[in-house]
Amino acid sequence: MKPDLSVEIAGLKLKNPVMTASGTFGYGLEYEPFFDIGQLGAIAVKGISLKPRPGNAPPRVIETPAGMLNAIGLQNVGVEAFINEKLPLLNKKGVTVIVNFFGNTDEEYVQLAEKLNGTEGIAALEMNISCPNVKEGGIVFGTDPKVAHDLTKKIKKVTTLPLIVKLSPNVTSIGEMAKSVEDAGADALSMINTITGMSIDIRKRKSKLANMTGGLSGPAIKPVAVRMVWEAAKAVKIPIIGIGGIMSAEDAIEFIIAGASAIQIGTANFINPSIALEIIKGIETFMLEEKIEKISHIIGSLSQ
Amino acid sequence: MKPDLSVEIAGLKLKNPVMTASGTFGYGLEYEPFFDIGQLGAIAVKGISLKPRPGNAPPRVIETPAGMLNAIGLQNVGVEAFINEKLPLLNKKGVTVIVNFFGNTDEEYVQLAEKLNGTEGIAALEMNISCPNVKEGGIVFGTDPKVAHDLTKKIKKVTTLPLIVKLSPNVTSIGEMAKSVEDAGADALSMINTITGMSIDIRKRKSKLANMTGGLSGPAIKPVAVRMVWEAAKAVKIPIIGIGGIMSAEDAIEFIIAGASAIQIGTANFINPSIALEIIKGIETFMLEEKIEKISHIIGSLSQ
Amino acid sequence: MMKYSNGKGKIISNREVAPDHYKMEVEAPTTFGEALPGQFVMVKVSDGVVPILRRPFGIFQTNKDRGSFEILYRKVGEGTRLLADIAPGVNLDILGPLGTGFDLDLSGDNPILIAGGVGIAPLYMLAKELVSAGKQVKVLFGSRGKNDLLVVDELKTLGIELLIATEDGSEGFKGYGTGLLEELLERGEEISSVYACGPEPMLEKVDKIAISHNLICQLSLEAIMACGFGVCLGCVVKTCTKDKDREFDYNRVCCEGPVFNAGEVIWDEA
Amino acid sequence: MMKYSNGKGKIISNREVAPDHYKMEVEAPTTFGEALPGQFVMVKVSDGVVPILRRPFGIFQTNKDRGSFEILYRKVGEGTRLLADIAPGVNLDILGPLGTGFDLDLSGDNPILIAGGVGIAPLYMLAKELVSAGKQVKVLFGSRGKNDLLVVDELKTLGIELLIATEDGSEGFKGYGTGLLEELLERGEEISSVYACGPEPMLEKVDKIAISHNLICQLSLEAIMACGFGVCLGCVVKTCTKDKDREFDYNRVCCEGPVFNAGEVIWDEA
Ligand SMILES: Cc1cc2nc3c(=O)[nH]c(=O)nc-3n(C[C@H](O)[C@H](O)[C@H](O)COP(=O)(O)OP(=O)(O)OC[C@H]3O[C@@H](n4cnc5c(N)ncnc54)[C@H](O)[C@@H]3O)c2cc1C
Ligand SMILES: Cc1cc2nc3c(=O)[nH]c(=O)nc-3n(C[C@H](O)[C@H](O)[C@H](O)COP(=O)(O)OP(=O)(O)OC[C@H]3O[C@@H](n4cnc5c(N)ncnc54)[C@H](O)[C@@H]3O)c2cc1C
Ligand SMILES: Cc1cc2nc3c(=O)[nH]c(=O)nc-3n(C[C@H](O)[C@H](O)[C@H](O)COP(=O)(O)O)c2cc1C
Ligand SMILES: Cc1cc2nc3c(=O)[nH]c(=O)nc-3n(C[C@H](O)[C@H](O)[C@H](O)COP(=O)(O)O)c2cc1C
Ligand code: FES
Ligand code: FES
Repeated sequence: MKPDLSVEIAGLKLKNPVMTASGTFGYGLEYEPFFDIGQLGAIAVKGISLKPRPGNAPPRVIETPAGMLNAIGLQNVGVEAFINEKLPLLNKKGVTVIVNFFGNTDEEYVQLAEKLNGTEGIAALEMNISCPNVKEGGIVFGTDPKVAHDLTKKIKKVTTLPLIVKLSPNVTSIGEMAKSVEDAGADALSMINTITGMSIDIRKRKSKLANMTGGLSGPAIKPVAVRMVWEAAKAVKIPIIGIGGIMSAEDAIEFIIAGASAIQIGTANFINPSIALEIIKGIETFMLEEKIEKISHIIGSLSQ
Repeated sequence: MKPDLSVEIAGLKLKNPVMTASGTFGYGLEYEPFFDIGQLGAIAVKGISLKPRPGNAPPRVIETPAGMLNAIGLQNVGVEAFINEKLPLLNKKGVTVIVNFFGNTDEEYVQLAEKLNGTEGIAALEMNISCPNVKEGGIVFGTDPKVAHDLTKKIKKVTTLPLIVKLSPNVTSIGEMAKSVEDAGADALSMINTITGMSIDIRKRKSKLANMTGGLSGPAIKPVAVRMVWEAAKAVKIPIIGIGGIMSAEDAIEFIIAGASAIQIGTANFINPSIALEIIKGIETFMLEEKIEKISHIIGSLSQ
Repeated sequence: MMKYSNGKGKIISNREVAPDHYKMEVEAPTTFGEALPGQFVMVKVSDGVVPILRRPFGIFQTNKDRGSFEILYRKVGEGTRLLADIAPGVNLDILGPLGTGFDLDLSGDNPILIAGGVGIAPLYMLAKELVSAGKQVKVLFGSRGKNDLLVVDELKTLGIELLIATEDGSEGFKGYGTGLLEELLERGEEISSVYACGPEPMLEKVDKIAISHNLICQLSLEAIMACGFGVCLGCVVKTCTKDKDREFDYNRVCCEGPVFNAGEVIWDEA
Repeated sequence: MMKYSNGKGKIISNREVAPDHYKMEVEAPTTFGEALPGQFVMVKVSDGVVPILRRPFGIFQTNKDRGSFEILYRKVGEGTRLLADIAPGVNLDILGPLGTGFDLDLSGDNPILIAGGVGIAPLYMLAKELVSAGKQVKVLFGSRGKNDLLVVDELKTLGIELLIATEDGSEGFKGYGTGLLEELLERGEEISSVYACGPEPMLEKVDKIAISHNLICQLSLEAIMACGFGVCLGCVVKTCTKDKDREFDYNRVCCEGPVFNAGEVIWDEA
């Protein structure tokens, strides 16, 4: 009997819990040479802003032990080009598209959400709140529960699409953050975004990234991500999408057991472009071995 | 010409900036078979509490990619046994002893500080604030700037020893934490303590640690630690001791360039018990190569 | 105390001796000559940071003439997989010998050594020394099936009595090694002491048997270890305490162990 | 577009050809037959997660008859150190061929190829194809000293004209390869195009020379890459833009490059 991998997130029925994470899967099409991206549960596209953004000066990436730092600076084609040039192609492939978006002010977020809400072919929105709020001295939206709450509320007002809020791990209490956006009406959470880090060239006495700091991703952060998913799952009732250092089906299952209803693969897509497909198959194999009929049966099944 | 490795931290003159981190160097004597521990800048002993503590149930440690999780639960012999049995032996070796201590209430911290203050042979105190405050529902002292501030102030009142406050990385703003304990009179900061993480046995659906979560240490956290030292160094004037994933002289120098006046080696001591000595020599070699006369010249020398 | 050393040892040989089981001989730093049966070494299996921690292995035997020692290990995960791939000639980071060994003085004239799988590793060395000391040694070796038996020839040449138990009955007694032990006890055989090494459920069973039959008995335990020399406090096991203020102690498997006396360990249901 | 593949390739050989320089031949997945000079591959140098990212290497040549391709690489850090240690027979994860290649149609009859150190790697393949196309090819090869020269014999057998510049003057022209280029220009030699690969300062210099002499010129750049196929946006370089609203574009070295035309790149003082 074929195991049932389907899951439901915020009213969205997915054929399996495996998604690809924003910023690591381009606009999806780049992966066509490797596998049929229609087999994925969903894809979260590269973060979209109102206007195209050039991003940060290079160097933008550097390796660290079992991880990497990136300071891409959210380079993207802007919402117009995305809707006109990218989305139709994705829709033609039958992919479930989650649009990751961000702004630097509440207004930008709202305008984007409105714009996307009026667009065909989008399954859900994923709101990236790990961005500096230029009106508040650059403090990141996602590090203040109140700010994140208010923003979420505003977005919920202007969109009927399922709203996934993507949490920043750079906070004291992830449970409190999770709760505050749940209370504001978020339909689901995705977590974690990258952890801020830095790496220095000791001979040049310069940061290895032009932007000084960058976001740490990859296996190095997995234990932190699993812990945060577990803490958030205890704090909220809405579904969680687990992210952080997933390199294998085993890693994916760890997140599911910790409380995630689905997962996203990030950095691993760079290293093995067909990893997402392998992970779907790996989860299936695991379910057969462990006699799990439905993947949803083991969500949050960690014994206390 | 021999490079000058000496540094000064909170009035303490150290022959070099290399210390060993609390909980990873026992009470120092365990390393005698490997090298003369008197060659170290200083050692921070295993965290001491008022009464002996049994610690957590096993399993207590588990490996993660480029790191490890521990949930020792602060097992220690208690302050009496430390003063009577361990300290005299360390003093005989001529080691600069930094006593790491912690409590579960303000009163426990204060009593310990008083007790240690009245003891000969202690060079400085290192206050671990990554502990649950039992009177405040178990919220960790070191995650609330106000709580940390007040605690620091109380301790400063009862001791004349230099007070190093060891910061938890599990906070939204490390700069704010650093500033708040500086304002309370801390003489130095040491950072970072471990990042909370979790690892799951997916077949047993159990945490690999009996305590559910543990503290992540090792190279995996180095980029986060370097970033936090850099942020704290921008926020405060008191010296900083850099900790987190240091495995080599190059890693140590990264922290110094980021703003640390000295560094502590943690997890690496387990893997190579003579690493601290090798790092001292490696720093010397680097200084010769780069024509740096005094290590203090490059503290915080990162170009912006 | 503190006779261990941290150094490089060149691999002399490293080969598969049974499916997924390897024997490795390493040139020994000086201190290894005096290693006791039951002591172990911490081995760095990779130059990098994955896996980051050393791995503990019991000393299978020391070869004083060649200045070397051997380990016998089973490939179970990433670390042992890497170890199995290392070619002779490579210098390995070795720390040891560590831990308490078995206490040979307790043996009496008719010691029984009971091994589960690769738990035979430290018991081989123990058997060898007990034989040299003129004891009448019996080794009970439990394994899954006859293909999983280890170092049988070496054991036989020691001149000990070897009794085999296999779970599938493909050789010797069908069942666990502990079943064999119980049979010997029922038969009223002369047993002056029991030394055991193997998986935890086996050790717990041996412990119970020893206590109920009032046997002198030592058990060699395993635990996940970060350091191996007593500083991380990661490897503790719950043990009975002599202190009236406490219900139990946490003792370090790497220092107070890996060898514990029967009755010392508090087995937790986990 | 999208002719690349992700697969395993068995290492046929991997040997040191000059101090710290290695040449590796790998059985090629099918798509490699059509690789262009200047294209590159992403290689996974370890099975584990350290180093985590693949490493980019230019294609030195393809051997259609043997179904293989070669890379020429310099040991500079952890990844290349690991790569140098991998034995023939091992299956390597290979992704490619990636990026734009050099545009051979621009060459004219008297192309000049200028290489700095291991930058010769993609230029060797280019030289070979230009020679087959009947061009009069000159290769200017700059290196630190004569011991650092690479693949000189292979170059000579191509039937090209090889001019050498060494910084220490131990062979050929004393100075940089770009100095040699300037000399040729002063002498008024026929140059229909310039193709360059080497360290950034060299490329910047070639770029300036090409612009000031109005030469057709292509440069192959390097950048730290996370993916190599256009999705991470990690490898960008500042380039001139045609868009009036912007001062510059960030173009991906892995997709829009690694080969850029002279005048395209905006060199930042860093
Ligand atoms: C004192 C002592 C002596 C030992 N002697 C031997 C010996 O002679 N021969 C031998 O084959 N093995 C011995 N072991 C066990 C051996 O250390 C582990 O099998 C090894 O560390 C596993 O490493 P790995 O990376 O291959 O497995 P991992 O990938 O780390 O883990 C695979 C499995 O093994 C378990 N494991 C990991 N580390 C340990 C550990 N330290 N102890 C017990 N289980 C562990 C894990 O929980 C997991 O289930 C001994 C252990 C100890 C503590
Ligand atoms: C398109 C392209 C083609 C290349 N072709 C070749 C080739 O044919 N032969 C060859 O020897 N090398 C080539 N390189 C460079 C090669 O990729 C790097 O030398 C290699 O990745 C270094 O890996 P490492 O782990 O040994 O060094 P690391 O330890 O990662 O770094 C050592 C030093 O190399 C620098 N470095 C690291 N990665 C890169 C990179 N991707 N590009 C440039 N510098 C880097 C680092 O900043 C550091 O200074 C090419 C690079 C690119 C982008
Ligand atoms: C190069 C890169 C670019 C990223 N860009 C975005 C982005 O645009 N929006 C976003 O929400 N997250 C972005 N992320 C974060 C990832 O989606 C993911 O949350 C993070 O990398 C952790 O997962 P991982 O460890 O599997 O990579 C980016 C990550 C990387 C490595
Ligand atoms: C096993 C273990 C025990 C520790 N015990 C203590 C402790 O008692 N007090 C304390 O302040 N920090 C303790 N730490 C934290 C370390 O001192 C250090 O801050 C942390 O491990 C990060 O450094 P590293 O990555 O070099 O290990 C412990 C760390 C480990 C791994
Ligand atoms: S392994 Fe560290 S104390 Fe035993
Ligand atoms: S390396 Fe990822 S976009 Fe170029």
